[in-house]
Amino acid sequence: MSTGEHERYLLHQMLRIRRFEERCAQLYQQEKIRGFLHLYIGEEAVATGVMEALQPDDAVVATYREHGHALARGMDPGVVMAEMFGKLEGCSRGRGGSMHLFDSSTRFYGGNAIVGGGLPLAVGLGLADKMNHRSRVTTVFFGEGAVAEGEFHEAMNLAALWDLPVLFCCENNLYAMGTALERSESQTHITLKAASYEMPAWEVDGMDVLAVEDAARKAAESVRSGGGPHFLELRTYRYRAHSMFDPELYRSREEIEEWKQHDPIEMLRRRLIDDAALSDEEWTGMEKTVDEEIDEAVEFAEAGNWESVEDLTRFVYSEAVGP
Amino acid sequence: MSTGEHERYLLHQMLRIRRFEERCAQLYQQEKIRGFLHLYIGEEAVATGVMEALQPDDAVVATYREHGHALARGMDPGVVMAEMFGKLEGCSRGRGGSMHLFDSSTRFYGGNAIVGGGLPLAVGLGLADKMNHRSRVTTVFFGEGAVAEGEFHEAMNLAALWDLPVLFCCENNLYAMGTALERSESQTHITLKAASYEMPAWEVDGMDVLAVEDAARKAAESVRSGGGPHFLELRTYRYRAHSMFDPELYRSREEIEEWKQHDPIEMLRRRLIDDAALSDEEWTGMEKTVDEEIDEAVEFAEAGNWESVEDLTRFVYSEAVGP
Amino acid sequence: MTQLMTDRETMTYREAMREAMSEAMREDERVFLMGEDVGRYGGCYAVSKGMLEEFGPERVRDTPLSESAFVGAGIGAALGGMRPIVEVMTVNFSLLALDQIVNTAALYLHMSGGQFNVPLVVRMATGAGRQLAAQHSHSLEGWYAHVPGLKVLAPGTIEDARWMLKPALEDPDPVIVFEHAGLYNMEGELPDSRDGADITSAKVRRRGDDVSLITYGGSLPKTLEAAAELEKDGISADVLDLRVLRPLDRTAILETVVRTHRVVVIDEGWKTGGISAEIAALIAEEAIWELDAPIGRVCSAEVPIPYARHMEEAALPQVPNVVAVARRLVGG
Amino acid sequence: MTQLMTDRETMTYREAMREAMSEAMREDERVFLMGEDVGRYGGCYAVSKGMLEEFGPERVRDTPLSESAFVGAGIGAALGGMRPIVEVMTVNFSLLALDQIVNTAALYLHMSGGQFNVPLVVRMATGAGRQLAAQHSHSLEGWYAHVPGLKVLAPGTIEDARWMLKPALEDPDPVIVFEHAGLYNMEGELPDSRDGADITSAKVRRRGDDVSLITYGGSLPKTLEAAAELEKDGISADVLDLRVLRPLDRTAILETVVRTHRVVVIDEGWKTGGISAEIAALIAEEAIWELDAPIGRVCSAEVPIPYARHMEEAALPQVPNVVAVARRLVGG
Ligand SMILES: Cc1ncc(C[n+]2csc(CCOP(=O)(O)OP(=O)(O)O)c2C)c(N)n1
Ligand SMILES: Cc1ncc(C[n+]2csc(CCOP(=O)(O)OP(=O)(O)O)c2C)c(N)n1
Ligand SMILES: [Mg+2]
Ligand SMILES: [Mg+2]
Repeated sequence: MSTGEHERYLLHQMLRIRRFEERCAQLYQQEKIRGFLHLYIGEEAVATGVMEALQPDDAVVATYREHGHALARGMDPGVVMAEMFGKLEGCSRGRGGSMHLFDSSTRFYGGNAIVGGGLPLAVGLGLADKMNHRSRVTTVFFGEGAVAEGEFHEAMNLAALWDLPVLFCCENNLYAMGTALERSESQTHITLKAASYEMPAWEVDGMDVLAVEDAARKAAESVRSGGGPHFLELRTYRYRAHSMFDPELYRSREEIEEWKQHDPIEMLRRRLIDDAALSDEEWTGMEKTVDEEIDEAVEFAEAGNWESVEDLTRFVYSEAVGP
Repeated sequence: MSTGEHERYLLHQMLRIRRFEERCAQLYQQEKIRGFLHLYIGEEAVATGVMEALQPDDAVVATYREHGHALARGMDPGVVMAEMFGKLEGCSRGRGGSMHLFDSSTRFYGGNAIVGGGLPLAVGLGLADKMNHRSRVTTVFFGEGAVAEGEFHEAMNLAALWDLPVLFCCENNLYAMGTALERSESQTHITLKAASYEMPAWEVDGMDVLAVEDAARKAAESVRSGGGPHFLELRTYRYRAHSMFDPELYRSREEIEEWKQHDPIEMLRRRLIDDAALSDEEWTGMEKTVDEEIDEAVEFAEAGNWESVEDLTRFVYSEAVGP
Repeated sequence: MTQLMTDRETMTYREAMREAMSEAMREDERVFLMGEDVGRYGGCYAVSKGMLEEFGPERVRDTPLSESAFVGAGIGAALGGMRPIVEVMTVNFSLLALDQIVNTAALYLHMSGGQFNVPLVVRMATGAGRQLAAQHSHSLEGWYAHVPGLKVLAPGTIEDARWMLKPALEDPDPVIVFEHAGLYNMEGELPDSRDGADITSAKVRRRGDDVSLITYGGSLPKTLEAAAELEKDGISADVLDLRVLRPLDRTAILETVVRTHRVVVIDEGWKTGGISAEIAALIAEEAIWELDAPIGRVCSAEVPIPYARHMEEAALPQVPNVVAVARRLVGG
Repeated sequence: MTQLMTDRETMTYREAMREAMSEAMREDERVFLMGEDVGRYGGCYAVSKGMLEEFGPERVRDTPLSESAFVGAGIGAALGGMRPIVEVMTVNFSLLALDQIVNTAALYLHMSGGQFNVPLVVRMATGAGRQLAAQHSHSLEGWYAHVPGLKVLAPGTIEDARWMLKPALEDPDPVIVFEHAGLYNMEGELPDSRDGADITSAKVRRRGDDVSLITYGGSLPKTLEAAAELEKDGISADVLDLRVLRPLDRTAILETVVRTHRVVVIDEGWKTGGISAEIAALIAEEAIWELDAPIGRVCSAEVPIPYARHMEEAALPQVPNVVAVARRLVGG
């Protein structure tokens, strides 16, 4: 591998996610995308770094803020975009939208819009793996806001008690909608909570994709080799509003600007340039590739079809297979 | 106060609870008491000691295993017994039974048969006190089994976050029905959990009524004087079955016998005798007083009336008071 | 005297609800609002926007994501002498608080033999129609209306949004208020009918003789539209707004049946076992011989609500469905 | 070959359920049981007694008191290829798991556009009648039956307790099984009708022409008693056991209506907005002209279930109530 190849790959991944979501924001203004749209902009290093640590047959459980995870996990941007357009060609046939991306081929288990709701599910996936002696890792992403939910507590305890192969990834972006961490938790050191379940836990700079990857690899390997559940607190920040309806009364412009100084993409790009591992042409090329990929995704979505209304009541129950 | 007077009083209180419940068990066999009956026998030091630390206008929230708490809080044994008989003269008019003892005059808020269900309620009582700048303490009792419930986690965090005057009393009797603590919690040191909410927490020998009283006084005083919520883990043991339907397959006779060596009543009695603070006559007198009180309670319950079936749909909504 | 918005002739449903809360908080120190993002964020549907500034963070209290605990804390605070308004963002998340609402709030007075009542108001947004997909589109009013011990309100007009909260807060028992999210932007005049506001009666929103359209909440505007459509065909529809889902105003329901002898129930809840079922059952029990046609129900299809707009529209009750069923009953 | 209890002619409902689970676990490695006290304690109603010894603690898995997490873990395990049977001790505690059941299990297939089905069985005891008071006496089957994506079963006979689990486990989607706690001790013969066992149809338990008694679960024995009583008066009752509460067997319901033209629905749930309402509504929509009498409902009174025996009895549907209502309908 040439110097910096892997880093360039990570940069590329993050850039894909960033540009994809910037386009989503535009498309939301154009009313191509509707409903709730939660952007991950600023947090790309987390999903990108963690996914590097996973194997194809590992499982991923995410939240409503999951475009980045879906792309980093290898889902096709066209299929994801089509989902957000509500098209039949979308990963969930347009039934789910932005908050409910699913993909069985990459074991991407959603896309859950109930805060904390994915945690017990991840525990169960881990339980199935353990009962079948499979060395797979189930990785579950959730925000620091979810930590206050009872489901978090119950899921953490169960995973630790039963020693299940689950990697808990807490994306601490400091806010749950408009509620700052210190107004939501009496103890703001989230890793201390993991300790209260006897679960190994590390704080990670979630703006540094290499640090994230490194921590995730170590944690995932430990989980995979029977070390029981692990917990990562990934400290990050969302630049954009919580969703498209948020007046952002709860934080200052300055705070946002300050975090942007640590932008995961810009930081890695500068690092690579400083290390002479990224030329201007390479960067421009990367941007171009990404833009083309996204253009294609949008075209794919645009060209997609609306599901027939006659199919409305399908997928409530499974359909009989075979003759 | 003459030497040992207070200790004799505590002994008397514990004996009342013990004998009351022994009678309940008999009455259950006689089918005078029906439904679920959860005995507190072996755990009397906990309720007795903690109640000593409370003021008349403090509040108490308990579980379905709450006869001891009701009596120690000052509820009339006749009224409690009548409730278990299902009589109109019962504290809850016979609507509640053993699991739902309530008493507004002593601010005894039940009697909750949902494990963990009383915790949020206690938080709310504390919130009302805090918002009204009242220096009252709300004490909530719950088993170690409840610690696994999401409601525990949410309530602990809320109380600590908002700095509410609540005293959390975890009665760790090592089992939740048939589930031993180590099969229910990944981290069996329960006070560590309290720490994860930044809540002061102490382990207390729940078989030693003086130790309980001492810890409860310190904790309650701290809570009352604005020190925020406190947590006590009271280590104790139930001698009897979980309820009257339990075959007790999950623990050994020996374990029970061993705990009985630390019986709270017997230990205090011996201590008082050794200190020459309790004569044989005094003890016999105490037993007699207690037995008489319980006889009276049973008579009161027996003599009580059945509520009229015509009143069935009362108490679903409040009744208009006065014109 | 209460302060009213008098500089404008109209207000939105959202503003009406905000005014109602603010007025209650001005008049009664015991009243406070608590819930996720009611304060700094201004409310997920901006209902409480500006209230933090007026009342401060103690009385407009942001909570962590802990539906069970903060609803339970509302119960406790009510028992402790306060008059809490607990906002659960949406009915979808209220599933996490159901234990407290059903096993504690609803049962408490009864279990204590009448000793402890729980004067609590729980508000929540409900309903679909904004492409929020399956987990954010429930209409579970029917579940709540099934539970003795609760009172369940569904203001469907600006007037009711403005005036129903006060009697709800004065009620000694737990009251659940459903606000259809699609109504918040609805704008209109506010009649100063506060004295007439009750939380016991259904109201006829339009008089008619040919068919009764029984509905509530988010389906009320659609139903009124359908009634206007029907008028064009010469069918005069009686529109009954239930307003109160528990206890139901049986008299009003039976009266409209007697008036028109034909009934369509319109409800955004899933059809099977929803509120619409109870209305139909009540009529089948108590006024069956009054009917000149089978009872019609226009409800959501038996499917989780899909994201795609055309699919969502197809899943929900719409004006043409109401019109078609009403026509069929009148014609048949 | 499966091992069957053959040394006895009769078995209890409890044993039937235990046999069904044990058989499934013997035949399919993917099946396991998890819940509070299913193992060492032997099950709160002793249903799983002895199973720990046969299958070990991995497959008869005691859980902490964490209803939401272990039900959710059941969903995850199902997605991970297992066939979990999750026991929630009683419907009362299932309120703590409703978010997982409704917002995840029921919606998952749909939200994923058909990609992920959830082959999960959740069993729970339901009902009142044993003086357990308000928090331990709910009958919320109607709530579950309201939710698309779930299938809801209510075995009311020993036969169904024995044979319905297998098709439930074979079903690709989440199935909720309600076991009325009052049935566990019921003893009777077990017909070897496993091949006839389905989870789609209602069954006529007794043929009659004068009145249809429609019921399920814990109310079935009472209803059969009532039918026997009515027989003495010369009233011949058709008793329809719904067995499956979602999806309802509409054909069977309409058939019995057509046969007798008079209907009483018997349901231990509270009357307002319960299952009984849906049955009545369905008939009022689809077979109203078949009716020769108003529909009757015999349900629980609108009150939390009281502890005192005489009060509890008065709150629940009883044989004399059923008889009285049926007589009235037939006489009237
Ligand atoms: C149970 C539940 N309660 C409330 C909401 C509304 N809601 C959606 S996202 C959100 C904030 C979650 O914050 P966090 O967990 O920190 O994740 P983030 O959005 O910051 O990524 C809230 C309150 C919800 N979806 N589910
Ligand atoms: C939410 C809920 N789940 C299950 C039960 C059934 N149950 C009643 S008591 C109990 C054990 C509780 O144990 P613990 O909290 O330790 O209290 P203890 O009985 O030991 O005093 C269980 C499982 C219940 N009442 N509530
Ligand atoms: Mg966050
Ligand atoms: Mg215990």
